[in-house]
Amino acid sequence: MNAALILAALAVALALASAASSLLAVRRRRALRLLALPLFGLAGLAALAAGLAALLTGEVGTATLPLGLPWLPSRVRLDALAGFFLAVIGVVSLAVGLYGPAYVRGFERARESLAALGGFSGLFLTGMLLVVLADDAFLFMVAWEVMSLSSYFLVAFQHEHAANRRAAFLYLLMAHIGGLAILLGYGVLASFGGGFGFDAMRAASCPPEWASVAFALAFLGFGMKAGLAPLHAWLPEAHPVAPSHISALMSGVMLKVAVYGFVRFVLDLLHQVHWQWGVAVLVIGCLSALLGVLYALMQHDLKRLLAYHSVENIGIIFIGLGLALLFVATGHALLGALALVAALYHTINHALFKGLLFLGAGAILHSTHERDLEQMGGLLRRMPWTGLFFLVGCISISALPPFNGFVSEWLTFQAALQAWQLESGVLRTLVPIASAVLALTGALAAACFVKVYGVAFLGQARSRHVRRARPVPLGMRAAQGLLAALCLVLGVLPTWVIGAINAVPRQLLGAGLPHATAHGWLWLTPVSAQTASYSAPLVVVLLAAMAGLSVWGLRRGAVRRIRRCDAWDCGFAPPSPRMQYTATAFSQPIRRVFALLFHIEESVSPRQNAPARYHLRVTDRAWGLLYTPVARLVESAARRVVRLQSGSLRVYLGWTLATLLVLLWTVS
Amino acid sequence: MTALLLTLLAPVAGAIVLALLRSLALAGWVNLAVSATSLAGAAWLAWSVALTGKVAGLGFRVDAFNVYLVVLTAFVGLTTAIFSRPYMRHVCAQGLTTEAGMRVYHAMYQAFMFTMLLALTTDNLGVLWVAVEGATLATVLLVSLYRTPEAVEAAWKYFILCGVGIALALFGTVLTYFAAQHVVADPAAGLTWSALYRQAGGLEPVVMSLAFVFLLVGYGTKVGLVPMHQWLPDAHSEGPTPMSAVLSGLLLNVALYAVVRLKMLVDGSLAGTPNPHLAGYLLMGFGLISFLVAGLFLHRQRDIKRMFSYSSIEHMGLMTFAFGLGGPLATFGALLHMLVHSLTKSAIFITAGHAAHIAGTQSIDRIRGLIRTQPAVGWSLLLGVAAIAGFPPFGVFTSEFLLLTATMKTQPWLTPVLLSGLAVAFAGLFRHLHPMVYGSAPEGQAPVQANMVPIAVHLGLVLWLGLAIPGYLAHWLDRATELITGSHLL
Amino acid sequence: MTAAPWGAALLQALLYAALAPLLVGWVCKVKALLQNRRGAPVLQPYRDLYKLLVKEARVAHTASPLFRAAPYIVFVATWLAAATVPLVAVDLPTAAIADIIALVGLLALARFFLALAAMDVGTAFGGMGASREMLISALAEPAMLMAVFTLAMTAHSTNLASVIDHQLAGGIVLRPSFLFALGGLVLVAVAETGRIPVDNPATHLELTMIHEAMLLEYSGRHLALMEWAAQIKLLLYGALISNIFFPWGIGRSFAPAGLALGLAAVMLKLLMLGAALAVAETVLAKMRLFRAPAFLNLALLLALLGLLSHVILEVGT
Amino acid sequence: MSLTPLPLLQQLVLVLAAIVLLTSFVLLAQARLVSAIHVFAWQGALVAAVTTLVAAAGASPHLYFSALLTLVLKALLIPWMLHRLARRLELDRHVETLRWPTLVIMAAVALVIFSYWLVLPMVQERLAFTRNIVAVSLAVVLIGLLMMVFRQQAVAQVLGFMSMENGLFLAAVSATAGMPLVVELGVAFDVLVAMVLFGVFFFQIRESIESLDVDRLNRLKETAEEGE
Repeated sequence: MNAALILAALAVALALASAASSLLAVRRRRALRLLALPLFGLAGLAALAAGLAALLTGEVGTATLPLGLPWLPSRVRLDALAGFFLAVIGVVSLAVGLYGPAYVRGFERARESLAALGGFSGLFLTGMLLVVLADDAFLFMVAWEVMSLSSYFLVAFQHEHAANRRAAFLYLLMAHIGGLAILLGYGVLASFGGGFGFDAMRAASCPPEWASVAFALAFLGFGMKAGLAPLHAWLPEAHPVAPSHISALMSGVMLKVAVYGFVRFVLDLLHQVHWQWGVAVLVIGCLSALLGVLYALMQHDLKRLLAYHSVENIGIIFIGLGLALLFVATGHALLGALALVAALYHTINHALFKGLLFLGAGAILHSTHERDLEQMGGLLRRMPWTGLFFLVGCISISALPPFNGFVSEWLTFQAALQAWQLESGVLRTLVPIASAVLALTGALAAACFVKVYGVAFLGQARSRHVRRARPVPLGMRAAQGLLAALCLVLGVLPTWVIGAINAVPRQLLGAGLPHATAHGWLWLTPVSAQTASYSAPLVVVLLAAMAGLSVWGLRRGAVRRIRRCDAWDCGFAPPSPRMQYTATAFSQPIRRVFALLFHIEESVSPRQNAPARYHLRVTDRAWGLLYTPVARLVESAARRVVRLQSGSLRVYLGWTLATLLVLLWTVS
Repeated sequence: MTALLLTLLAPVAGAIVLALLRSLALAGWVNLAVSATSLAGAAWLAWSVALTGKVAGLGFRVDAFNVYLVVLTAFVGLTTAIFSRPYMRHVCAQGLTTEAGMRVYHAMYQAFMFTMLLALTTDNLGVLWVAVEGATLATVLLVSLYRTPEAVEAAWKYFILCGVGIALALFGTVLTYFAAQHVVADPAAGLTWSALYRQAGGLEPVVMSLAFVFLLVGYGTKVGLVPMHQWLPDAHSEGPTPMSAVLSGLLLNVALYAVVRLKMLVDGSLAGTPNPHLAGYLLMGFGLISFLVAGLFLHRQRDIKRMFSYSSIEHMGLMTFAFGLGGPLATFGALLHMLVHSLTKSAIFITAGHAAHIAGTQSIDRIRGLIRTQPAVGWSLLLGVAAIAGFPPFGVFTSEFLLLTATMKTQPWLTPVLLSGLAVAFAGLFRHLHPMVYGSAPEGQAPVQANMVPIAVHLGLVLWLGLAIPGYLAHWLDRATELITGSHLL
Repeated sequence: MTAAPWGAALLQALLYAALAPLLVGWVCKVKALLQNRRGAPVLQPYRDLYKLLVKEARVAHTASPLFRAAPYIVFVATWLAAATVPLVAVDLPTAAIADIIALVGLLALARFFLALAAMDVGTAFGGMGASREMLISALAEPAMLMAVFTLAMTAHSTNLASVIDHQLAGGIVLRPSFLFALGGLVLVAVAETGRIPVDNPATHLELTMIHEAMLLEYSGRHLALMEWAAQIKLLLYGALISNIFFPWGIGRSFAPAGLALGLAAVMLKLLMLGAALAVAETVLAKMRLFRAPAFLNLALLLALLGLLSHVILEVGT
Repeated sequence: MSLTPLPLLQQLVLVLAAIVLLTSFVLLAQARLVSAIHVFAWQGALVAAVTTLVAAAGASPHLYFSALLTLVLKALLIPWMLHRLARRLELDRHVETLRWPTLVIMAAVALVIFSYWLVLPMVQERLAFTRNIVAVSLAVVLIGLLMMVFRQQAVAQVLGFMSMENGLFLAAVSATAGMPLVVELGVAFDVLVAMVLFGVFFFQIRESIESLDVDRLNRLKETAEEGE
C-alpha cells in the first residue's frame, strides 16, 4: 500500500462519489454540473497523479479489498503497466471534467435524466480504473463488465431515436460476447494455474496449444472491445451516439483499457509467446488501420468519422504490439521493448488527440447542433479557439511533425525497420510491408483531416444555423486547450515521455531502451545514434527560426499592403457557399480508387423543374459479410425451434412419451 | 425441530384460516403475517442447522443443502406476499376475479408454500413425491384464476403434463423402493433418503438407472427441461403475477432439488459400474438442450411474462448442466445460481407485473417507454434483466463465472456452446427489452401505484452477492457442496 | 559539435534556397531547346520570384488567417526538410536532426497546409486541387517509404548521412534492390513534385492541374513563397536521388576544398538529372487523373520488388 | 419360469395381472365413453384383487389395507365421479373413435414387448413370483400414456391418466410388497384431489371452448408468429 496506490484509491473513491452525488440531479438538475462533474475531474487528476507516481517511482503497490469470492478476496496491484494506463485514463478524464459542466448545460432543459448521465459516467470511470488496478481475474471481469454496462447506458442516454437504441443494443451484445471470450481465456489460465489470482496465472505452465487457445480467446475478446476489424462495425455506431464528452472517454480511453487488457494478458500472464501470434496481431492490425481510415474518409457525420479513426489508430497500436510479440517471440527483447514503447506511446497519443477531437466535435455540436460536415463551413472565424485546438488535433492525428502523433509512428517505423535482425526471411519481408500499410494509413489520415478541417472550419458556412455559431464557454475551451498543449508537449519532448514509459517494458520484458535517451533530452535515438535520430526540439526551434527569418526578410523593401478582394477563381463569378467542394466530393477520387472495399449505392434521380438529386450511400462491408448472416442464422434457428411449442397438448404428451422411451432405450 | 414444525405448520394453519376468512382486506395481511412467521421459523431452523449441522427426525432431514433453499423459499414467499397484497386487490378491483377467487388464491398460496417446504425438508422419497404433486394441485387452480380461455387452457396443460410427469416419477420411486428392498433391512425405511444414501453402493445399478430415467423425466417436467417444458410458459404467462413469481422462483428450484438428491443416490449405486457418471451425463444433456432451445425461444416472444418464463427454462437448464457436470466448483456455482436466479427472477416477474399494469397489456409490442412513464419500474426492469443476463456486479455473473470456468476446466469443448448460448439468450432478451423501457411513452400512459420494496430488496441482495459473498453463506454453500460432491471447495 | 559542421549545414541550407530556382530554370531551358524554342533565360525563375515578392498581395474576403500563415509554414517546412538532405557534404548535424522518415513527415506537413490553404477561400478549384493532391500523395507516400526502407535495410539506418556513408564505404556495388528502389523513387519524385505525366506545372486548365489549382487564389509574396517551396522540393528530390544512389564526389569533410568539390559534383549530377527530366517531360504526355494510381502502383511495385530482392538475393537465408 | 411349480393362488395372480393388461388394451380402443369408464372401474377392481391375492400369497398383511384403498378409490369412487360428470356434461352418448385403431394397438403391443425387454435384466432370483407383473404394470403405465396421446377427449385423457395410476399401484404391489403406509395414503389423497380438480376443469374448459376436445385448446403457442 504505497503512496501511488493510495492516490489510485482516492481516484476510485472520487469517481464513486461523483456517481453518487449525481443522484442529487434527480431533484436539482444543476447538481450534475456543479458537483458531479468537478468530482469526476478530480478523480481524473488523482488517477493521473497515481499513474505518474507509479511510473516514476517504479515501485509496486498491492492491497486486498473486502470484495470478491470467498476463497479469492479481490486484490489490486499498481505496477508500471497499470500506472501508465492510469495516467492515460486520468488525463482524459480530467479534461472531460473540465469540459463537461458547460456541455451538460444543454441537457438541463431536456427531458433526459441527468442523474443517469452523471451516475453512469462515474461508474464508467470507476470500472475503467478498477480494470487497470485488478490483480485477479474475477475483479477484472467484474470491473470490465461494469465498464461495458455503464457505458452502454451512456450510449442509450438519448434513447428517443430508434437508431441510438439499436446502436446501444449492438454495443452491449458485442461487449457481452467479448467479455465471455475474455472470461474463457482466463478460465484456461486458471485451469492450468492455481486459480484466478494473476500471480497464480503467471506461475501457470500452459501447454503451448492451450496457451494458443487462451491467446485466441483473449485476442477475440479484447480485440472486439477495441474495435479491431473485421468486428469493428459496432464501434462507429455506438461511440458517436453518446454525449460528446462521453464519446471522448469511450474512444479516447475505453479502447485503451482494452489494449491494457491485451497487453496484461499476453505479455504478462502468458509468459511464453509464439511468433505466429505476432503475425496474427500484425495482420489484423494492418487490416483495421487501413479499413478504419478508408471508411473514415467516406463519412460526413463528424463523430462517426472520428469513431472510424479510432478503429484506424487502434489498428496502428496493434501493429506495434504485433511487432513487439514478433520480436519477443524470436528472442529480441530489446527490439520488443522498442515496439512496445511505440505502441504505448501511440496509445497515450491517441487518447490525447482523439479526446481533443471529440471535445472539438462536441463544441461544434454545442454551438451549431450540427454533426453533418456538409452543413458546416467557415467555423474557424466564428469559433477561433476551438478552430485552433482542432487544427492541433488534426495535425497530431495525421502524424505530422512536430506533434505527438508523428513521434509514435516514427517509433513504430523504427521498430519495423529493425526487421533485418529477424532470422526468418518471410518475416523480414512481412514486416516492412506492414510498415508500408502504416505509411499509406498515415497519408490517408492526412487526406481525411484535410477534408474535415477544410470543410468544417475553412471556406464559408453552408447553412444558416452554422453561420450563427458562437464561441463555446471557457470551460470547454480550457479542456481542449489542455489536451492540445499536451499534444505539442508529447511531440516536442519525446525523450522524457519515453524515459517514463521505459518502466513498462522493463517490467514486462526485463529490457528497456538503454540508448533511447542516451544523448540527452535533445536527441531521440531509439536504437543507436547511427541508426536513427530525431530531435523534435531542434525541429521546432529551426522551424520557428526560419519562419522568423523569412518573415523578417520579406518585411524589408517591398510593398507591404494587402488588399482584400473577391476570390479570383479563374475569373468566374464570385463563389457562393454552394459552389464549395463538399466532403463527399473531396473523397470521391479515393472512393473510386478503393471502390472494392466499400459497399456503394449510387444513383441520380432527375426531377421535374428542379435540379436532379444525387444519392450516395457507402456502407461497411462488415455488415453484409459478418453481422447479418449471423443474425439470419439465429432467426431461422429460432423459427424452427418454436415449432416445439405447437400448442397441441397431445403432441406435448407425445414428446414426453418419446423422451421416456428413448432414454429407457439408451440406459438399458 | 420446533423451528421446523413452525416453518411447516404456519402455512398449513394459514391456508385453513385464509380459506375461511371472508374479509379481503384482512386476508392480504394475514397472508403476509403467515409468510413472515414461516420465514422466522426458517431463519431459526437455519440457525439451529448452523449450530448442529443437521436437524433430523419425524421423517424429516434438514441439512446444509436444503436449509438454504428453505430459507430462500420462505423469503421469496414473504416478499411475494408483500407484493401480492396490493396487486391482487387491484386485480380484484379490475374484476378479473371474484371474492371467492381471492379466497382460493390466498388459501392456495399458503398451501403451495407448505408443499414446497415439505418437499424440501422431508427425508422420505415418497413424501417428496406427494409434496411435489401437491404443489401442482395447489397451483393449478391459481393458474386458471382469471377464467379466461387462455388461463383455463394453460391450467389444463399444466395439470395434465405435470400429472403425467409426476406419475412417471412415482414409477421411478417404486423402482427405487424395489432396489432398496435388498439393501435396507427395514422395509418402512426403504424410502428414507438418508438410509438409502448410506447404502447407496448396494443399490442394484440396473434398477437404479431405470428408476433415474423415470424420476428425471418426471421431476424434469417440473423443472421445465426441454422437451417436457411446454407447460411452463403457458402457466407463467396466464396465471396471476405473484404466482408466476413463486412458480419461477421456487417450484422449479424444488423440482431441481429433488433431481439432485436422486442423482446423489444413483451416483452412489453406479459407482462401480462401467459408466459411473450416467446420471451426470443425462443431466448435462438435458441441461444443455434446455439452455440452447430456451435461448432461441426468447427471440420470438410477444408476451412479456412468457419471455421471462423462457429465460427461467434457460437458467434451469444451466443449473442442471452444472449439477450434471459435478465437481465442487460447478456445484458451488449451481447452488449459488439457484439462489440468485430465484431472487432475480421473482423480482423481474414482479416488475413485469407492474409494467403490464402500466401498459394495460402483457403484449411486448404495446409496452413502450417505461422509463419515461415510471422511471422506477423502467430502471428496475432494465437492471433486473441486466442482472439475469449475467452482467456484474450482480450475483448471476458470479455464478456464471464459476460455471464457465468449471466447464473450461473439465469439459472445455462445451464452452463454445455455452458461450454462443449465452450470447443468443442475451440478444433475445434485450432486443425485446429495449423498445419496452426506452423511447417515448405512448399518449395517456400514466404511472401506477407500485410497491418497489420487494424488487429493491431482491436486487439489492443480488447486487450484494455479486460484489462479495458473505463468509457464512459461502461456508454454508460449501458444506452443501461437500454433501453433494463429497469434497470441499474452500 | 564544433562550429564547422553547423556552418556547413547553414551554408547548404542557404544553397538549397539559392539553387532551387536555377534547377527549374535549367529544366525549362532544356525543354525549350528540345522543342526548338529559344526559351526564357535560365535565370528567369529568379526574376519571377523577385517580381512576385515586390508586388502587393491580394487576399479574398472569405480567407481566414490560416490562408496568410500557410505560405510561410509550407515554405519553412519544405526548406527544413531540404536542409536535412546532404547536398555538398555528408556528415551534417542537420541530417541527424531529422532522418528520412522525419523528412517525409516535414514534406507531408507542408502538403497538409498547402491543401488546407487551398480549401480556405472556398472556391471549387481549391477543393478540387486539394482533393487530388491528397490522393496522389496518399498513394505516393508508401511507395516512397518502401524505396527508402530498401536503402535503410541495406545500411541498417534511416539517417541519410549513414546511408550515404554506407554507400561510399561499399564502393561500387551493383545491387538489384537499388535499381528497383531508384526506379520507384524517381516515379515518386515525379508525382510529388507535380511534373508530367502526373501533373503539369505550366497549365491552368481545370481538368489537368493539381498543384496550380491550389495556388490559384495566391498572389504577391504569398505566391512567391509557394512557388519557391515547390522549387526547393524539386531540388530536394534531385539531391536525394543523386546523392543516395550516386554519392561519389560528395564532401566527406568540411574543408573548403572538399565542399567546393562536393558542390561541383552535385551541380553536375543535378544538371544531368534536370536534363533527363526535361527529356522525359517532352516525350511523355500528361495522363488522366485516374491513371495516376496505376502510375504510383508501378512505383510501389518497383519499391516492393527492391525490398524483396534485397531480402531474397542479397541477404539470403 | 414355468407356472407349474407355483401354487394355484399365485397362478391366479398372474392370470389376473394378464387380464389387467387386457383391460388397458380395451380401454385404449374403447370408443364409447361410458363403457370406457366401466372398463376402467373393472381395471381398478382387478388391481385390487391382485393386491389382495398377493397379500394372501405373500403373507404381507398391510397389503390388505392398500387393496381396500384401491378398491374404494379406483373401482368405486373415481368411476362413480367420472360417471356423474359424464352425465352432467351430457357425454353419456359420446362416442370417439381412434384415428388409426390398428396402428395404435400395434404401438401398444410394441410397448408391452419393450417394457418386458426393459424389465428382464432387473429381475432377480430373490424376487417373489410377482416379478413378471412388473413388466405388466410398466406396460399398463405406458399404454395409459399412449392413450392420453391418442385421445382428443378430455375425459378420455383423464381415464388414461387414471389407468396410469392403476399401473403404478400394480407396480407397487408387484415389484415391492406395497409402499410404506404414509406414502400409500398420500398418493391416494393426491389422486382423489386430482380427480376433484379434473371435475372442476371439465366445466371450466367447456364454458371456455364449448367442448371437451383438447385439440381445440391451442391458443397458447409460439408458432402463431410464423406468419410474420
